[in-house]
Amino acid sequence: MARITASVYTSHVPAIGVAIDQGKTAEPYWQPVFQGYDFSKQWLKENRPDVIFLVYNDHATAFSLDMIPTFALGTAAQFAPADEGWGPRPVPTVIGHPELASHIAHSVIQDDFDLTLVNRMTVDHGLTVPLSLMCGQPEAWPCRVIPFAVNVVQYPVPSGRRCFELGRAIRKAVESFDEDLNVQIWGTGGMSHQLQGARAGLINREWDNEFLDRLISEPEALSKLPHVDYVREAGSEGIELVMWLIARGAMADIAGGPPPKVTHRFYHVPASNTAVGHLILENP
Amino acid sequence: MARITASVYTSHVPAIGVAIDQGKTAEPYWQPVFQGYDFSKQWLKENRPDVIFLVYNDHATAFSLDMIPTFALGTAAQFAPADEGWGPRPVPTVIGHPELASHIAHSVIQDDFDLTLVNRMTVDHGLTVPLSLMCGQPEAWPCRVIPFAVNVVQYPVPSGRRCFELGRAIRKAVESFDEDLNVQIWGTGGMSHQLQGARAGLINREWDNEFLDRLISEPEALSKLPHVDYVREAGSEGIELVMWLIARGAMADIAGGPPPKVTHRFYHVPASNTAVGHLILENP
Amino acid sequence: MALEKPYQDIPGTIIFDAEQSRRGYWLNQFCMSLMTEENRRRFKADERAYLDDWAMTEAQKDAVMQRDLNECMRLGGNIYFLAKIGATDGLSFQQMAGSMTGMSEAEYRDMMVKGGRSIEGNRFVGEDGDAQASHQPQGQTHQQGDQQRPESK
Amino acid sequence: MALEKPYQDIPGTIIFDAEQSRRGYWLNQFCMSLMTEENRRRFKADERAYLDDWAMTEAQKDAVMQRDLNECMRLGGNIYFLAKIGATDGLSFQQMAGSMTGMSEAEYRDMMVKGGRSIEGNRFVGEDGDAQASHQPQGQTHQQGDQQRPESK
Ligand SMILES: [Fe+3]
Ligand SMILES: [Fe+3]
Repeated sequence: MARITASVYTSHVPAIGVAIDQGKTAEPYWQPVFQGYDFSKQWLKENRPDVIFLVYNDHATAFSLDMIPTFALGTAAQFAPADEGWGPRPVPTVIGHPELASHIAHSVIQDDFDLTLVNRMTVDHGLTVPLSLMCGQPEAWPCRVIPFAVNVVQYPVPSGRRCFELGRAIRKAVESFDEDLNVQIWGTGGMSHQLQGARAGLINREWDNEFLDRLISEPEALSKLPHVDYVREAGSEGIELVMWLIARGAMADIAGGPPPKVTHRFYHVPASNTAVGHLILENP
Repeated sequence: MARITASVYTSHVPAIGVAIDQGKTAEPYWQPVFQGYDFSKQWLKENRPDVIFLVYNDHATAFSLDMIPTFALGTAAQFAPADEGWGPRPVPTVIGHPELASHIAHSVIQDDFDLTLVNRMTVDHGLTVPLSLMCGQPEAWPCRVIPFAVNVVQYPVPSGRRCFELGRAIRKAVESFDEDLNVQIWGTGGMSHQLQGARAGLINREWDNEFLDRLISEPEALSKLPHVDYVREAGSEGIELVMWLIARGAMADIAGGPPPKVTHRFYHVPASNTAVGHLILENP
Repeated sequence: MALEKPYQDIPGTIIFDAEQSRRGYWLNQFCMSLMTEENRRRFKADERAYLDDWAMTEAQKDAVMQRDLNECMRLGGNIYFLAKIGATDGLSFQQMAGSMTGMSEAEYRDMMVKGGRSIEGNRFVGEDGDAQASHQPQGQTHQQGDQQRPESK
Repeated sequence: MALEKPYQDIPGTIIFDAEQSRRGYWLNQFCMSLMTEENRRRFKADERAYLDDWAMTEAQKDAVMQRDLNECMRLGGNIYFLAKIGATDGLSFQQMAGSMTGMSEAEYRDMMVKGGRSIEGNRFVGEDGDAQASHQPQGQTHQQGDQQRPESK
């Protein structure tokens, strides 16, 4: 039986990808950011999953306004890194897990989540930067990755509550897969940032840290937070944090199991315009 | 305030489109099919809506396996008839209603339906044949049309229950639109037919008529029918009938109003491989 | 996989689920390519060469070239995709559907005009309806217990 | 429309909802077109001619040519789409975001290194934070009550 062993949460700032790709990780500006992931890289090596279910958002890369799926599940065999305007990042192609992805689709759609299945798409920094942060610069990513893209670009985006319930349904789906697989679920994006208008550059350190606290200890209550609170308190792009609730909803305690172990926690300001937050939670 | 005044249900067989386009409607084979719509054409003239919310499915036309949305709402200004392999049907371009469509998207996504919004697509016989049946061959369609495409091609497709609840949410959305619009909702596809394998040609007249009875009088109970019953009893393509439940769920009685008036009912076998069913229900 | 697939006990019926879709991905995408006149022309000019441009299995290519739609379905094809092959050949949905039953075009059309195939005996595998494997293929050509496929569909 | 839009009382912030998306459809699709080198070259060679190929309003075209991202946002642009213009000009997200505040690049970068813009006074329209209209535009160039836009962004 497949099972979800851990969840990982991290920001996915594009400038972090640039810093990695251009070998700037040791520069004074970047060093404190990457230091926060030293432990995580080692941890991932020692806890290598078979599959990562990676929740992220596309940033007007694979999806234009032609088609805007609320939830898009990648069921293809592979996904190439996207050209976001500066050429594709020099990172490995993502190898998918079509069998598990199709299985999850089957289960989750029957649980009333109206997914869009995607068999052809490129993946942008939203997906590749978290992999780089956690894996460094390998020849190939250490395991298979199922991309799961959430619309947080055009309103209305799915509610925190909906995301949390989806996580619950994903857990159920994974656990009904016959093959013995170690699956991690990652939630990415955020934390506080605003890329537009007179309020650009907004950071809310206190709110972010309370979000981390509550994500750990009272995720169900946290999931009820309305969108406008994210936007008001964490900036217009802070809404990306709803994606973390998908990963959190898939943890064992939500289905009546024991609370997760907080393996790692990190917070740093800034990376470019953004507050970097990072958590690793393990199911005991 | 916009309101849903009536719902229309009809099969959308491609051969019906061919018969219309090639002027064969008076031939002995086709005459009994089109006779069933004589009343309906007159009725539509006398009850011309401002907007039709038209629920249908795409038949591997606008959507390939690259992207399979469970529910796709057309928010564009217009939608051209598709070339399904024999050239586009000689019918008018569909003029959308972007304002109402966007409004419905806003409301329905906040009600936890995970729509995909589509701004560029062509529409196939699933959408144009019902318009032809109900409107004949006008220079322009008599009103605006919002296309709503449901995945009934790749399993799992949304459950009847999910479709019914979506109809309810659409009604609520329409009624919160400020402009004074007369909106009809149409559910298309079916009735019994199977286009594949040794069981091709299956028709189940009794089951179809019971479906019509129950759609009128006990839609909520009918919505609980599992997929496998549709496939077993009405053929593999009979599953299209789940789409009728979206239209039915949007009627007044579902929200506590009075039961609809059965304005018209028609059933005929065959049109090509398919049983033709047709209903008009009006909110009193 | 532990998911329920309650639709597997229906005779003569293949449900296009995620598993079939994976199996038939390139077969179906090949079919979609036939939606332009240019590609239909290229395909008709040299079917084999055209098919070799797609990551399809040999079995899938053979089934397409033989127009064996039942086999195409088993190998992951979906009828709405396969219909693009039919359109290329100038066939209607009725001709395509009929071709999968072993009946001649006239026989199938006749059956439909008389009210279509009966559901009786065709709900579950193992009943005694005309769509059950024991009664396959159907049609005049096969009435003498002849198990050969019809010459041409 | 009777739908609640509770996000309209946040200062200096435009939410890209379905209504903005309709308004900015062609503006944003134009931006997407800049994801190929060929199109970036054509755009740079003659911006006006390139823009005239899109069903954009005059105001949208002007805002693009003046690189007035705040105006682009008001006219329906979304920052992830507009970023393709930035990429064409060789600008980072930080440079683009900064350009919308009136601050110089160095000032904005400095603010970020010091922990970013404070939330205090910037939650609701009408408070007294630095993102409120009464304090716009920001940056050294504007400290003397000068309401002019900076020369170059
Ligand atoms: Fe992001
Ligand atoms: Fe259909």
